[in-house]
Amino acid sequence: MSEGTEAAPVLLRADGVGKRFGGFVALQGIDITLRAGERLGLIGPNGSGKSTFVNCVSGDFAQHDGTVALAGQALNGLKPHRRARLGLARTFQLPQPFASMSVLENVRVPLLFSGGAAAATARAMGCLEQVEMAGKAGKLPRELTQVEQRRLELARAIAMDPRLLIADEAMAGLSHAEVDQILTLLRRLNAAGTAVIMIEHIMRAVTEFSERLVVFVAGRKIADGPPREVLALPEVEDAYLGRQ
Amino acid sequence: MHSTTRRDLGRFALGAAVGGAAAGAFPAFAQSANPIRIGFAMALSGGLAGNGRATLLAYQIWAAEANARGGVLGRPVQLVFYDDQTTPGLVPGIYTKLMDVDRVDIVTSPYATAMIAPSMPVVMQRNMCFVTLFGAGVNEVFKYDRHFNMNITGDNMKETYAKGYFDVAAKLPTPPRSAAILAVDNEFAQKAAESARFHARQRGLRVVYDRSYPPSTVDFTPTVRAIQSARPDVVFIGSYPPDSSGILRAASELRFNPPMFGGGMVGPQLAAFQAQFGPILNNLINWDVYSPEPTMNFPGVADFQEKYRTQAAKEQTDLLGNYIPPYAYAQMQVLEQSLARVGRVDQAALAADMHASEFDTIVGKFRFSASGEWAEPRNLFVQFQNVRDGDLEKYKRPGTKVILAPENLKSGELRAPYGPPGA
Amino acid sequence: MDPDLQLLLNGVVSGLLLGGLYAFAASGLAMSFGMLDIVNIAHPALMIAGAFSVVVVGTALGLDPLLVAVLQAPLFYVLGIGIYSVYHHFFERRGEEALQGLAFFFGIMFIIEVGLVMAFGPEQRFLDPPYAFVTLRLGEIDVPLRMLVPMLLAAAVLGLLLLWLRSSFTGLAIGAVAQDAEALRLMAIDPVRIKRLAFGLSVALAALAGGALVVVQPVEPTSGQIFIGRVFAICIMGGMASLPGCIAAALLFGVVENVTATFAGPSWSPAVAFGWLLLMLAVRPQGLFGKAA
Amino acid sequence: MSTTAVVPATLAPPPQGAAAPTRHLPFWLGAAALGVALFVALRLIGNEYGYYVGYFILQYVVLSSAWNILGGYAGYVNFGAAGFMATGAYTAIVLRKATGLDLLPGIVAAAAVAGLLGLATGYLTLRLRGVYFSIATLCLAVVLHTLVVNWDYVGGSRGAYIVRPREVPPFVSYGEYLFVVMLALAILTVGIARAVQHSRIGRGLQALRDNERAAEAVGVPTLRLKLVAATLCGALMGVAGAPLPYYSGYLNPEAAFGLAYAVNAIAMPLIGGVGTWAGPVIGAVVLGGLQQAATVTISSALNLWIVGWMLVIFVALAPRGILGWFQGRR
Repeated sequence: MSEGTEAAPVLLRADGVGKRFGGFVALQGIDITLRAGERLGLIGPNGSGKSTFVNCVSGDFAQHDGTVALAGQALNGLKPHRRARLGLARTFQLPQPFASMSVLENVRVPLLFSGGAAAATARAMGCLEQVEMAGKAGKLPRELTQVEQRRLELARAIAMDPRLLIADEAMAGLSHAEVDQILTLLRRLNAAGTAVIMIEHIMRAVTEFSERLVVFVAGRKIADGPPREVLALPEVEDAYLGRQ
Repeated sequence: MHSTTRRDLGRFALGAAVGGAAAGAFPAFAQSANPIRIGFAMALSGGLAGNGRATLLAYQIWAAEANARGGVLGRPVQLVFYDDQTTPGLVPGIYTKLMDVDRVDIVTSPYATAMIAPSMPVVMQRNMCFVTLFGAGVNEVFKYDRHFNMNITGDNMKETYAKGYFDVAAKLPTPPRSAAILAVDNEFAQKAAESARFHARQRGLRVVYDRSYPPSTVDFTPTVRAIQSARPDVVFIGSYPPDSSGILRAASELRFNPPMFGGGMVGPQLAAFQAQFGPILNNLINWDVYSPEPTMNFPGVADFQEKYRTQAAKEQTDLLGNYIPPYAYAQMQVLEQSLARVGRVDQAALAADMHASEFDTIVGKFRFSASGEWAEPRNLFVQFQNVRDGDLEKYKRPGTKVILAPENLKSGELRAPYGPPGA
Repeated sequence: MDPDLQLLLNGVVSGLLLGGLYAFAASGLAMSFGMLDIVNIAHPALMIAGAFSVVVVGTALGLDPLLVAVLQAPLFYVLGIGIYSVYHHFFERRGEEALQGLAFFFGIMFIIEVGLVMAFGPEQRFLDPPYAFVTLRLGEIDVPLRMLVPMLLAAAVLGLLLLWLRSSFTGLAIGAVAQDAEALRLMAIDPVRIKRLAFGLSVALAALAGGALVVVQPVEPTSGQIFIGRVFAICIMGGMASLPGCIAAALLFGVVENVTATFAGPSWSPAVAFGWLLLMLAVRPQGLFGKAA
Repeated sequence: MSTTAVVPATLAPPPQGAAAPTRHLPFWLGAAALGVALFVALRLIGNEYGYYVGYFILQYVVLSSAWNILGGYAGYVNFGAAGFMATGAYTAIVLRKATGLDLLPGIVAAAAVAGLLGLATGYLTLRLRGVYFSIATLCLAVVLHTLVVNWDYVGGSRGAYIVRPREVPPFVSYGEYLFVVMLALAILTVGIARAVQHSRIGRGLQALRDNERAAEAVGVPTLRLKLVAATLCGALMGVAGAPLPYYSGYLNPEAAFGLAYAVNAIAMPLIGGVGTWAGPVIGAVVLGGLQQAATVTISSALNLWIVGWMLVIFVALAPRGILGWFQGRR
């Protein structure tokens, strides 16, 4: 798939993104460019600013330094739901389903608010089929297993017909086989044209999946390139893999 | 627990469906032939319940006496009443029920203006003769010609209410030149303050402080200090029980001793208040409706109070019964006397009789004016004298709440300034 | 002295004393609402329940109200533990604290208020210790012992509480439970046990504040309604989880109320105080002393 | 009598299936038929008391349905129901005093003013955690109370009188007229609440109640939905209050801002079952009927005590309210 990406237009452009909490600098001077359909892995130790970056992009933090643009449109100042409708979907570290709604209803919500409310039920079923959850449509989220909850999150993201999906540790706590299932789903989604940013601690998954790897350490980007090259960099090994 | 609730629920729903079953006072009489049923709502819980319960006790004493005498018009008397919870929203419903479901012969009012007003439209709709208790100018708006109000304030509260207070002020050793007015935000106190303003202006007193306060006020120290710093000669306060105590406390703590202090405070009339404050009340000059002074020893009032006091503790009401109870009893006497003259339950005839006749009750003789208020207002201003402690016995005898105004009931001399002797 | 200045000075002093009472009343709430995230709107009602119990016991035994308040505090601690256990069992555990839990405390508030009316009648109750009628005079400033003595108790109790929260292991754990219950679990501390203890303390504080209230003024079953808006306002202004912030906000609230009452007239003081809160919620929701998010 | 008549009827509409299309016409026809049936039944009974009991309960149907739109659907607890209701009541009084316009225009104006108030409060606080909104509404009631008390034009603390006509032509009495007005308002309010619940807005509110952040992330405009709900909730609460001065002929701040309204607005939906339109209706009929019955039977503070216990027991043991019993576990 890499042959298409060279020519693909820029989808996400982050310029000098930074975020401070009081006096603490969580994130500083992040520049990242992502092309349409690209698969980017974002890694870094705990507290390196990965989730902070995601929250700046998704709009969960209303104020931050720098600019973020999706397909040429500036996102700064837009609320998360506006960004969502522009084609930016995300999943959460801990699955965040709508607890009082059935699985099907969960997936109908984004459809109802993305313009075409017509035939929302049928389209929601379609999304559930894509993540192989159609059989669980009538269940409540609390009746699902963990991997099923992850799938539900993905189905809800798929329902938004996103141009970019940010998967924030979508595989944490899953078994080897389950990780593979989720990876398959993500690849399928990517094949359909959605760019994916994967934030992950499971190195196997992230190196297997990504075309490109970005490394954060202490709120700064220290590397950006093909996975094998990036992982070979001494500073990455040093900082991230914790060489004594 | 759960099933109990459901069962209760069913029982109450049944209660609503049966409806007619009254929470009457004297079940014994409910069986007897054709009683005269007197219906009313009364504040037995909520903010006005203190006076509401005392009123009910007075009614019950009257009903027991009337029945012992063989009833009214030869028929036993039965009281049919519901608790209005001091919630005006419940009042119209209760009165409709009294008149349309319970089909009482006579309706009387709940206690005080805020509860009386919502009962008026319903009562007027059915053209019932309506004797109310301690309303304040309710009929100024409704202009209902079958409305009669048992309250000494009379027709023109603005011009008459505070007159006595300022008459007394005129007798101060040094003629007063300035006045301060403080009143709680409620209808009675505001009318009282309006009257005080009127009289202060008429007598050329400069009003140096004139403000209202909300009923939720916690600390009165800053307010009383602001009054103190304005240096008024005469202080007129319109307040309700919780605030009255806060104001008196603050005045005592700040050693605020103006020549005259008091006015239209509600609270110092009540036994619990007198027990708590004891000597702090000394030289307070306050509006009142009754004091056991020789000038007010109307026939029957002593007997009534004796009966009342034997039952008050058990009923958890005011121990002395010096405030509302005699008037509540007299309210029933008005009905009794009018019924006796008319000879039948005829609302129009009763109203006509009440307009025409003079009544002789345990609170004295009086007539009603065209609008149904007392034709001659009788606002008392009493001064607390010789109070050394919180013991209540002295309030049963003359000499503690000395009447200074009006002139015809006067029973003692003014002492000034306000505050404990020697302060 | 200039009379206006004197008024202002006295307004400030009486406001500080009043604020001390508010701080006492609000500090328990700062624990339950601020630190534990339990929206206990029955807090003022519990305070009044404490006040009534002080009046009844104090009158029967002829004891000083503040002494009774201190003696009975353990009982209210136990009551608080009971309430929290019910709350935890039915609401917190189920994750239904937001709506149902709020309604639960609303119901508790109502049950206490009406229960007091049924038990004691609607009228006000009082129990005046002898010093309630003494006023100190410091220059131009009056300090009634009726206000001062309860404030001293408040200062002592809140001081001890603050010290305990900052130095003891359990106290630190209470502070931590607000931040991160997970971290506690890692430290092998049961957050539920900590919350139960802290909630018990908050109810004991409510009852102590009730004892102070008895000295300040007579109480009625519905007196809590006067405080409910104020204590929540103070808690929010103080930045929720901060006890010193809560105390500072309470003192400020008392001063604003009394200075307004002195100069603009008492009828505007609640509107000024609560309008201030509304404004605050709009522009600085983290509170006067809270950290910016 | 009316209390027993209403209960089974409100249960009549079948519970909606999860994704079944919402049918509006049968509801409106059914509601209208129920309304007419109630009216005819009371007319036949011919007892004025029935109208007052009916009015009492129906005002709570309006109030608790309105509360439920924000509180039940979206999970934002409004403690200031009495404040909004009083806003409606005083708007009707002002309109009457200023222009002489009667009850019906008063209701429209009340909806507008209280709706704006809801919008403003929501705008100030709905960006924050839910509990801030709750406390803001608590304070709002205090501020409004103070304003009314200090506002002489509406009588301040002395209260305002409205001398109502003895009857309004086609109706046998003013009580019947008020009842019919309130009945229409109740049907309208329940209909609106139901339409909201089944609309996209209702689904969005439910989503943000469950998880506000996730709702935003999937494109739900949470703030806008909350503002719509707060406006609607305020407006309908104002509507519930507008006839109050006509009902009692006199209104003072104490009565308008009565605690009972705030308590019942919360207790009724919770006891009936939050989150669905039928819950508050059931809660209002049961609890309102119970209170009215207790007023004329037990007739003491015990009456209110029962409400408190019912609330506590229900939220603890039946968190989904009475409605939860009938729907079973889902």
